Amino acid sequence: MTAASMNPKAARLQKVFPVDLEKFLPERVLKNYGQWVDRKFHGNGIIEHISATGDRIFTVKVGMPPNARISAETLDKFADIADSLGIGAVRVTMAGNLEILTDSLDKALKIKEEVEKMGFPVGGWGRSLWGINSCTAYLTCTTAVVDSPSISKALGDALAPYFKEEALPAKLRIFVSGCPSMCAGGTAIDIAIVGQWGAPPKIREEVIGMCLPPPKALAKIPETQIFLVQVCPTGALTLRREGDKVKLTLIGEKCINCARCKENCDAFDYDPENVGVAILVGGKLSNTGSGPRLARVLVPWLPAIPPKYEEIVAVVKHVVEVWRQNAKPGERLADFIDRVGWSKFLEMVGLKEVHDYYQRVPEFARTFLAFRGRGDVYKRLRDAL
Amino acid sequence: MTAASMNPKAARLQKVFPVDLEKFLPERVLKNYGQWVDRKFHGNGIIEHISATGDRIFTVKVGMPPNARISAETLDKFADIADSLGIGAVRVTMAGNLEILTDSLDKALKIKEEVEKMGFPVGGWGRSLWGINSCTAYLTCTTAVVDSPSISKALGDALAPYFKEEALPAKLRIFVSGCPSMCAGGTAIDIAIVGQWGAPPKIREEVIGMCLPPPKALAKIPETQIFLVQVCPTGALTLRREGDKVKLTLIGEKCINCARCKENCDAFDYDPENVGVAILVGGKLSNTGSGPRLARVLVPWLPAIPPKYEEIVAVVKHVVEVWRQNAKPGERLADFIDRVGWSKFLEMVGLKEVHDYYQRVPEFARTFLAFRGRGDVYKRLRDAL
Amino acid sequence: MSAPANLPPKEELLNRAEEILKQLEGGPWPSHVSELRKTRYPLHVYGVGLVARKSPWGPAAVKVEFLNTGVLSRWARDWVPGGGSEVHFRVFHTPGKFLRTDFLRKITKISRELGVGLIELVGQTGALVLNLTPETAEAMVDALREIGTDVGGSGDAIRALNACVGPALCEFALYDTLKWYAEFYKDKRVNDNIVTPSYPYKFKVKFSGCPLDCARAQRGDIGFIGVWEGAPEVDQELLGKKIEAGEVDPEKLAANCPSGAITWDKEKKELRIDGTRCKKSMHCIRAAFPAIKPGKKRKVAVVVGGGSKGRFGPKLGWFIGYLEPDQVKDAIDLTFKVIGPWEAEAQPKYRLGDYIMHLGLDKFIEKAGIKLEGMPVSTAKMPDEVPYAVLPKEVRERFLSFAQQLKGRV
Amino acid sequence: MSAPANLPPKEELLNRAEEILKQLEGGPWPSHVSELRKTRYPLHVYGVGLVARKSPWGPAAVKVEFLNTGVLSRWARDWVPGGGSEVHFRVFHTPGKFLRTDFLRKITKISRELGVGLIELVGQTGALVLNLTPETAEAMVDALREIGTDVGGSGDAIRALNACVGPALCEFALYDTLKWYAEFYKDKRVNDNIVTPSYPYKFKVKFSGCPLDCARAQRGDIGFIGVWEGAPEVDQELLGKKIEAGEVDPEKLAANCPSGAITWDKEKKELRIDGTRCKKSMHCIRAAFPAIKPGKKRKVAVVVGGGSKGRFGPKLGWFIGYLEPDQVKDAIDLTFKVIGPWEAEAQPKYRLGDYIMHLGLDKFIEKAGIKLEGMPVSTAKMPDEVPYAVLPKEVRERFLSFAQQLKGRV
Ligand code: SRM
Ligand code: SRM
Ligand code: SRM
Ligand code: SRM
Ligand code: SF4
Ligand code: SF4
Ligand code: SF4
Ligand code: SF4
Ligand code: SF4
Ligand code: SF4
Ligand code: SF4
Ligand code: SF4
Repeated sequence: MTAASMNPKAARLQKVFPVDLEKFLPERVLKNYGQWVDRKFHGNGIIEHISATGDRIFTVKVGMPPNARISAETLDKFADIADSLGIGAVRVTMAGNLEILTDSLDKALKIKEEVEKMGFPVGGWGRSLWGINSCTAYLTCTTAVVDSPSISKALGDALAPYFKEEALPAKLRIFVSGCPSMCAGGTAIDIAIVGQWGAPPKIREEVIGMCLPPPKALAKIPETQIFLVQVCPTGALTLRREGDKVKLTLIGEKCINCARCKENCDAFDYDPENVGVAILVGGKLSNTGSGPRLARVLVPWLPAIPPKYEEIVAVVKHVVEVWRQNAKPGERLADFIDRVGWSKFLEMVGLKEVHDYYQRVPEFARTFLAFRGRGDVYKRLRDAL
Repeated sequence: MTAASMNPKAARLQKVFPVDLEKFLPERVLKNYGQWVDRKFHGNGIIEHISATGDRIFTVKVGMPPNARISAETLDKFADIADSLGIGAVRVTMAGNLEILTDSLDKALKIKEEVEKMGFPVGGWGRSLWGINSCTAYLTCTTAVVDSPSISKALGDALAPYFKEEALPAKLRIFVSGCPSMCAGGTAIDIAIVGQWGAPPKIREEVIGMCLPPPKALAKIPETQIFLVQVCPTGALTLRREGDKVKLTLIGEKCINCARCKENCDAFDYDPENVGVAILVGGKLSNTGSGPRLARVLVPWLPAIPPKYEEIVAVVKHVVEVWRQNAKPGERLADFIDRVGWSKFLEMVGLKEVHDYYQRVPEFARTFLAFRGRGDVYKRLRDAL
Repeated sequence: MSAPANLPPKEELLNRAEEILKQLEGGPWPSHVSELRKTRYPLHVYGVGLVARKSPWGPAAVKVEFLNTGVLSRWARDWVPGGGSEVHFRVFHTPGKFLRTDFLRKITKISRELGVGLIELVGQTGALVLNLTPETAEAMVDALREIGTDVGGSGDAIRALNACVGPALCEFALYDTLKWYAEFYKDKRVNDNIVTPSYPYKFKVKFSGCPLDCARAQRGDIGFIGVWEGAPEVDQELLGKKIEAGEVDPEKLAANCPSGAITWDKEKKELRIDGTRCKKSMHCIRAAFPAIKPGKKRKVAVVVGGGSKGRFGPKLGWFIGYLEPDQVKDAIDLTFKVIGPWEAEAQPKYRLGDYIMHLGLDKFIEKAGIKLEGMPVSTAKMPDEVPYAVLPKEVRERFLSFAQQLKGRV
Repeated sequence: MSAPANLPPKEELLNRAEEILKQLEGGPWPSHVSELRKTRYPLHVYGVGLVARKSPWGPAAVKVEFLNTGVLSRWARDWVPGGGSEVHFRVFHTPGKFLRTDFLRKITKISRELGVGLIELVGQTGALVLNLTPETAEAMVDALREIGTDVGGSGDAIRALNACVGPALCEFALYDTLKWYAEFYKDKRVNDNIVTPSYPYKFKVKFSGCPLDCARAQRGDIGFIGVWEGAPEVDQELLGKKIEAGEVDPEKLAANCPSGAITWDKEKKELRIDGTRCKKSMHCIRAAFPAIKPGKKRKVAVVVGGGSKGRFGPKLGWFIGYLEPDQVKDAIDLTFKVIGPWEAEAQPKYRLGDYIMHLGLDKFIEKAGIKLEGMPVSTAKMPDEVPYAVLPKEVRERFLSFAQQLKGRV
C-alpha cells in the first residue's frame, strides 16, 4: 500500500520531515552555504559571518525566557524585526536562544536596540554567560521535583550582566533540571542544577496497582520479570509476601533516589519537605581544554524556595566569582578546577564538607555504585601533598 | 611484674628491638649522620656520598638472587670483602640488594671486580633496572599459585644488561608475586607480575570442616557470622542447605579469583591447568612525574611454565623495548603511558585485546567492583579522538 | 501525586500563586510568566504548583490516531483549584533551526489558532514544542504536515534528531551536518522507529560539525563529530601577519595547546604542529583563525552510549572510530548496527550506554559487527587494576597467542 | 593442596625436579637455587613443586612458647616424595638495615648452627628472614635476643616496621626516619601489638625520608613521608655555575616540572619557583642538586590506608595531614588513634583502607579524632558524579548553612 492509497490518517505513519534545505534555509544562507571563511565578534551577542563570496551575515543572539517559552504574540514581533531590519529569517540555537539574521553591522546594532526595548537581552558568545538551559518542569512535566524555569529566571536575573557585557574567563553555561532525568542536558556542563527528592519516595498504595500486573499474576510471575523491579537499579523495589498477598515494597535503605521508579509510574510520591537541588560543577561537552567530562557534585542538597531561590543563587554566584577571580583567560570552569585540583577548589569555595556518597554507602547498596567514577584519586592525593 | 622478674620465656613478650643506632650503624656512617650534602653516581651501582665533614662513603650495590635468598656461606664471603676492601659493613636495601660500603672509588671498583668474580652483578640506580622483587612462593609459601623466584630468575637473565650497563629511559623495577596477595609489593610499580588461579577454586570437602564451626553450630549461626563467608568479598562463598546438612558452597559465577578464601583456609584448591600470571604495567610509588599510582592490567593471563617462562619473559622484554624506544629521557613507564595515553600505548605494544573485566561483569558480581577506579575514562576517549 | 500537606484553602492558594507569579515577572531576565500571560496556557496551575512545591500535573491520555510518539498530555492534579489540562506536541525542527519569517508566521498562526499561543522554541533534544488543547490535536497534526513538518519524538523510539548549524553559518564545519540530518530523516528505518516506540529505551542521534560539539553529540546514544586527521593547517604567512599585528602570541599558542603539540621556531619564525599529538582541542584554531584551520583530511568521529542517567548513571559517549564526511549512508547503516544487539538483548530501560557497560565495549562492537577506520585498540572504558579474574579459556588463548608471537620477535 | 593430576612416579618426579633446578642455575642472574644448594634447605621439595606447578608446602604448626607472631612453619604436601619440613622466623632488621661485619657474622653463625644456613636478606615488609628447623627454634630465639634483635611480625598484628636509609646515607632525608623507626619500636603499645595478633588484619607502618618514597610508605597502612612546605630552595649562584658548566639546562628544568611551578627569567638569569604550585615531584632537585634543595620548612606527610589487596582491592594511601619532623611521639599517638576505630569496628580481614572506604575518609577522621595541620578540606577519595542521593537531615542542614552564609556575602 503506498502512502497515497492509504487512509489519510494512516498515512501519518509516513512522517513529513523538514528535510528540504532549499525550502527552509534563508536564501542568503543557501548562497553562502559551506563557504564561510572567517567570523568577527562585535561585542557580546553579535557575530559577523564572512563568506568566500564576499557576503556577510550578521547574527544577533537574543536571550529567551526560561525553557525557551515564548508567546506567539512576541514571536510575531521578532518576525517583524527580522523583516524590517533583517534578511527575513531568524534561527533558534541549540540552547534555545533566538538569532536574528541581518546583513550589516548597523542593522545588527539596530536590531539589538529594538529587542532590548522589548525587554530581551542581547548577549552570549566567547567569554560570557551563553545562557541557562531549563527543562519544562512545573510548566508541563509530571515527574518534576522542583521548578527549573523559575530557578533559571532567578539565576538569569542574578547573572544577566555576564550575558550582556561583563567578562568571564571563558564560556559559562548552566543547565537547570527539575528532576534526576536531567532533561536540561545531563551534567556534562559548567554548572548543573538538578532537582531531587532528598528522601526515598513513598508508594501510593491506592494507585500502584496500575503499574503492576493483576494481583493473581503478580503472585506467580518471577520477581525479575516485574517491570518496576527491573527498573530500580539497586533492588530497593522488591516483592514481599504479606499473608497471602504479594506487594511491591520499597526498602528505603537501598534507595539512592535515582527517580527511575517515578519516571515509569505515577504512583511514587515525595514529601516537599525533603526536596532540594544538587549543584554540580566542572563538566563540559566540548573537546576544548582537557576535554569533555561529567560534572561533580559540589553541593548535594539545597532547598529550592520559589520565587527567589536565594540559597541556590548565592552558591552559583559564589562559584562564578571564585572562578572569575582565579581562572586564567580562556579557562572553562572545568579546566580551572582540573588545574588547581578539586581540594584546592573546595578550599577556594570555602566548602568544608564534601559529598562523597560512594564511600559512605553501606555494603548492600554497592550493586548500583560500580559505575561511579573515582576520577583523579591519586592525582588529588598529590594535589593535597 | 617487671621483665627481669619474669620467667625468661615469658619475658619474650617484651621484645628485644634493634633500636640502638650507635650499636648497629657503622662508625663512619654515625659520624656523618644527617650531614650528607651531595652524591655522585659512578656508573651503574656505585654512589659516592659526600658529607659536610669532607668524608665520603662509596656504596656498591650488588644484585642478589631472587627473593634475596642467600646462603650463610656466600654472605660470609661478602663480609670478608667488606672487611678487606670496605669499611667493615654492608647494608641490605629495601629491595633486597646488598650494598657494600667503602671509602674510596678505587676500592669500590675493586669490590665490584671481586663480587663479579663471585658471579654477582653490580648495578642499578638512575636510568636502569634497579632489581626485581620476588616473594617467596614455592620456597616456603602455602598459598603460592606460581613460583615467583624462578620467574624472577628468568626475567633477571633476560634483563641483566639493563641492571649492569645498558641505559633505560628511567628507573625500572619489577615486582613478581606468586599469588594475588602480592607480597612482592602490590601493583603500584612499573611492571607487576601476579600469579593467579584463572578459575574459581575448588573446595576440598575432606578438609573444609577444619575451617568451619562444627556442623551443629554451623546450622545455627547466622551466615554472616561465618568467617569464610565474611572473607569472600563477592558473596561467592555461601551456606546452602542440603537435606538436613548445611554446607559451604562456592558459586563459581560470583567468584573473582581474589584468593582471600585460600589465604584463610588451606581447603581451597586449584587446577594447575588454569593457572597463570597477570602482567600489570604503569604503576609507581614515588611522587615523581605524575605521582604515585596503581598499575593497570596489560595481560590478564599467561601460562607460567618453569623454568624459562618464555611467554612472560617475551611480554616483559617487549614492553621494556617499547618504552625504551619511545619514552623521553627520565620518563618512568607510568609517566610514559600517561603521556601517550593507554590506547596509544596498547597500539604500540600491539595488543589487540584489552582486559576490561569491570564492564563485563554480570550484575550480580557488582558488589565487589565498586572500588575499582575508572581512571581517565574521558581523557582516554580524548586520546583516541 | 498526592496533595502536599498544609496546602492553604482554595482562595488563598490562588492568591499566593498569583503573588509568586507576579514576582517572577520582575528582574532583568526575560520572564516566562510574562510570556505565558499572553497565551491561553492555564497559568494558575503553574502558580499553584509553585506554592505547593510539587508539580501540579498528572498524566492524562489524549490519543491522536496513528500518533504514538510526540504527543504528551496532562491533567492538573486534583488539589489544583479549578483544574486544567495541557497537551503538547514535539514537532520536528527545521534543518539548522532556521525559521524564515513566512514559515515562522505559519507556526505562530497554527499555535494561536489550534494551540494556546505558546511555543517552546526548542526542547533540549531539539524539537519545536507546541502547546495545544486536546480538541484541536488532530487538526494541528494536519496543519503541521501541511507546512512541511510533523509530530514525533517521545517514548522508547528514535527521538528528534539534532544537528549544529554547521555549514549553514559556521566556518568550522568539517562535514555537512544539515545534510546528514536530512538524510537520516529520509531513511525508512529512521521513520519507522520514530513512529513506533519499541526499543528498550529512547535513542538519540546528534550531529556536531567539529570538536567544539555544539550539538552535544557526546551525550547522544550515537553522536557524529567532525574532526580531522593529523595537525591543523597553518598558513605561515597569514600567521606571521597576525603575529606582527599583535593579534596572536605564538609562545602563548604553544604554551596553551593542551597536548603540547605546538612548537614555535623563533629563528625561522615558523609554527610547527605535531599531528600525532594534537588532540583536536581547537585551541590554536580558535585563537588564530583563519591562519590556523582544521586539517584537510576530514573525518567524522563516531561516539556511542552517552546519556544523562539510565541505569548506571551519567555517561559521555565512547569513541568507536571514524567515517568519511561523505559516508552518511554508512552512518545510517552503522546506527542500525549499533541499535541491533541493544534492541535484541538489553533489559527494559537500559540506555545503549548501560547495555554497553554491561556487556563491555569490545564485546558490543563484536556483536554489532562494527568495523570502522581508526577503531581504538583499547575499546575498554576502564582498564583493570585488579590482577585476578576468572577468565574463559578463549580469552586466555588469545593472550597466550599474543605472547607466542612475541617470543619469535624479541 | 591435593596432588596435581598426571604427576609422574616418584623417581621420575625427583629426576625432573633436579633437571629444572639445574636449569635455574644457568644464566647471568644470580641463582637462588645455587645458593639453596649450599644450605640444608630441602631443595627437592622446591623442585617437585616446580614440576607439579603447585606449591609443595602445606601449613604445619610449630609452636614456640610466647611466640605468637613471626614464626611460620610448613610440611611438604603428601605428594612430595621424601617429604620435608620448613620453618622460618621473621626477625627485626637493624635500623637502615646496616650490617656491620661482626654482626653479620653473628647472624650467619646463628643461621648455620641453629638454622639451615639460608637467609632471606630482607622480606618485602622489611624483616630479616631466617630458615631453620623446628628442633632449634627455641634456641634461635634466645640467640637472636642475645645479639640484640628478636622474632616477630606476622598475623593480624603490627608488622616489621620499615624505614628508608634516610639521614644515615641519603642527602634527601627530610626527617630522621631511623630515629622514628627506633622510637616506634620502643613504644609499649607497639610492642604489645607486635606480640599479640588481635587486630582485624595486619597493620604496616613505613617511613620514607622524602617524596621519592623509597620505603613505599604509600602502600603502608600508615606511612610517613618527609616533605617541605612551599618551593624548593634555590641557590642561584651555584645554579648559575651548573648552568654555565652545562650540567643543568634551566629551560628544560622549567619544562619538565610536572606542576609548571618553575619559570626561568632569561634576563635576570634567575630561576623562580612558585611554592603554591610545587607538587614535590623532586624533579628539579634531582636534576640540579645541591643547587636546588628541598625547602627549609620541613614536614612529615601522613598517609593512611594503602595496601596490596584487602577486601576492596589494591589501594594507595590517603593523605591526611602533616606532622613536624620532631613529632615522633605524636606520630605514635596518631598511629593508635588511626588504629582505634578500625580495631573496634572493622569486619575481620578488612585492612584499614577497606574500613576507610567503607566508612568514608571524613567520617573516619572524625571518629578517630584526628586533627592535623594541612588536613585536606576534601577528604573524599571520590567526588560524586551522581546528582541524587538519600541524605540525612543533618547533612542537608550543613549544606544549607553554607549557602546561608554566602547569601550575606554575595
Ligand atoms: C549557535 C550554536 C550552534 C547551533 O547550532 O545552535 C553554536 C555555534 C557556535 N559555537 Fe558553540 N554553539 C552553540 C552551542 C554550543 C554548545 C552546546 C550548549 O551550549 O549547550 C557547546 C558545547 C557545550 C560546552 O560548552 O561544553 C558549544 C561549544 C562551543 C565552544 C567551546 C567553548 C569552550 O571554551 O569550551 C566554542 C568555542 C568558542 O567559544 O570560542 C563554540 C563556538 C561556536 C561558534 C561561535 C564558532 C566560532 O567560534 O566561530 C559557533 C558559531 C556558529 C555560527 O557561526 O553561527 N561553541 N557551543 C549554539 C549556540 C547556543 C547558544 O544559544 O548560546
Ligand atoms: C637504598 C634505597 C633505600 C633503602 O633504604 O634501602 C634507596 C635509596 C635512594 N633512592 Fe630510592 N632507594 C631504594 C628504593 C626505592 C624504592 C622502593 C623500590 O624500589 O621498591 C622507590 C619507590 C618505588 C618507585 O620506584 O616508585 C624509590 C624511588 C626512588 C626514586 C624515584 C625514581 C623515579 O624516577 O620515579 C629516586 C630518584 C632517582 O632515581 O633519581 C630514588 C633515589 C634514591 C637515592 C639514590 C637518592 C639520590 O638520588 O641521591 C637514594 C640513595 C640513598 C643513598 O644515598 O644511599 N629513589 N627508591 C632503596 C634501594 C633499592 C634497591 O636495592 O634498588
Ligand atoms: C521537553 C523536554 C525538556 C525541555 O523542555 O527541553 C523533556 C521533557 C521530559 N523528559 Fe527528557 N526532555 C527533553 C530532553 C531531554 C534530554 C536532553 C537531550 O535530549 O539531549 C535528556 C538528557 C539526555 C539523555 O537523553 O540522556 C533527557 C532525559 C530524560 C530522561 C532520562 C533518560 C535516562 O537515560 O535516564 C527521562 C526519564 C525517562 O525517560 O523516563 C526523561 C523524561 C522526560 C519526560 C517525558 C518525563 C515525563 O514523563 O513527564 C518529560 C516530559 C515533560 C513534558 O511534559 O514535556 N528525559 N530529556 C526535552 C524534550 C524536547 C525535545 O525533544 O527537544
Ligand atoms: C615473607 C613475605 C614475602 C617475602 O619473601 O618477601 C610474605 C609472605 C607471605 N605473605 Fe605477604 N609477605 C611479605 C610481605 C608482604 C607485602 C609487602 C609489604 O609489606 O610491603 C605485602 C603487600 C603489602 C600489603 O600488606 O598490603 C603482602 C601482602 C600479603 C597478603 C595480602 C594482604 C591484603 O591486604 O590482602 C597476604 C594474605 C593474608 O594476609 O592473608 C599475605 C600473606 C603472606 C603469607 C603469610 C601467606 C601464607 O600464609 O603462606 C606468606 C608467607 C610465606 C612464607 O612462607 O613465608 N601477604 N605481604 C614478606 C614478609 C616478610 C617481611 O616481613 O618482610
Ligand atoms: S528533568 Fe525532570 S522535571 Fe525536567 S522535564 Fe525532565 S523529567 Fe521533567
Ligand atoms: S528506582 Fe531509584 S528512586 Fe526508585 S526506589 Fe529504586 S533506587 Fe529508589
Ligand atoms: S604473594 Fe602469595 S605466593 Fe608470594 S609469598 Fe605472598 S602469599 Fe605467598
Ligand atoms: S574469596 Fe575470592 S577467590 Fe575465594 S570464592 Fe570468594 S571471590 Fe572467589
Ligand atoms: S559544532 Fe563546530 S561546526 Fe558545529 S556550530 Fe559548533 S563550532 Fe560550528
Ligand atoms: S587543535 Fe588543540 S591540541 Fe591540536 S595543536 Fe591546536 S591547540 Fe594543540
Ligand atoms: S626516601 Fe628519600 S630520604 Fe629516604 S632513601 Fe629515598 S631518597 Fe633518601
Ligand atoms: S619539586 Fe617538582 S613540582 Fe616542585 S618545583 Fe621542583 S620540579 Fe616542580
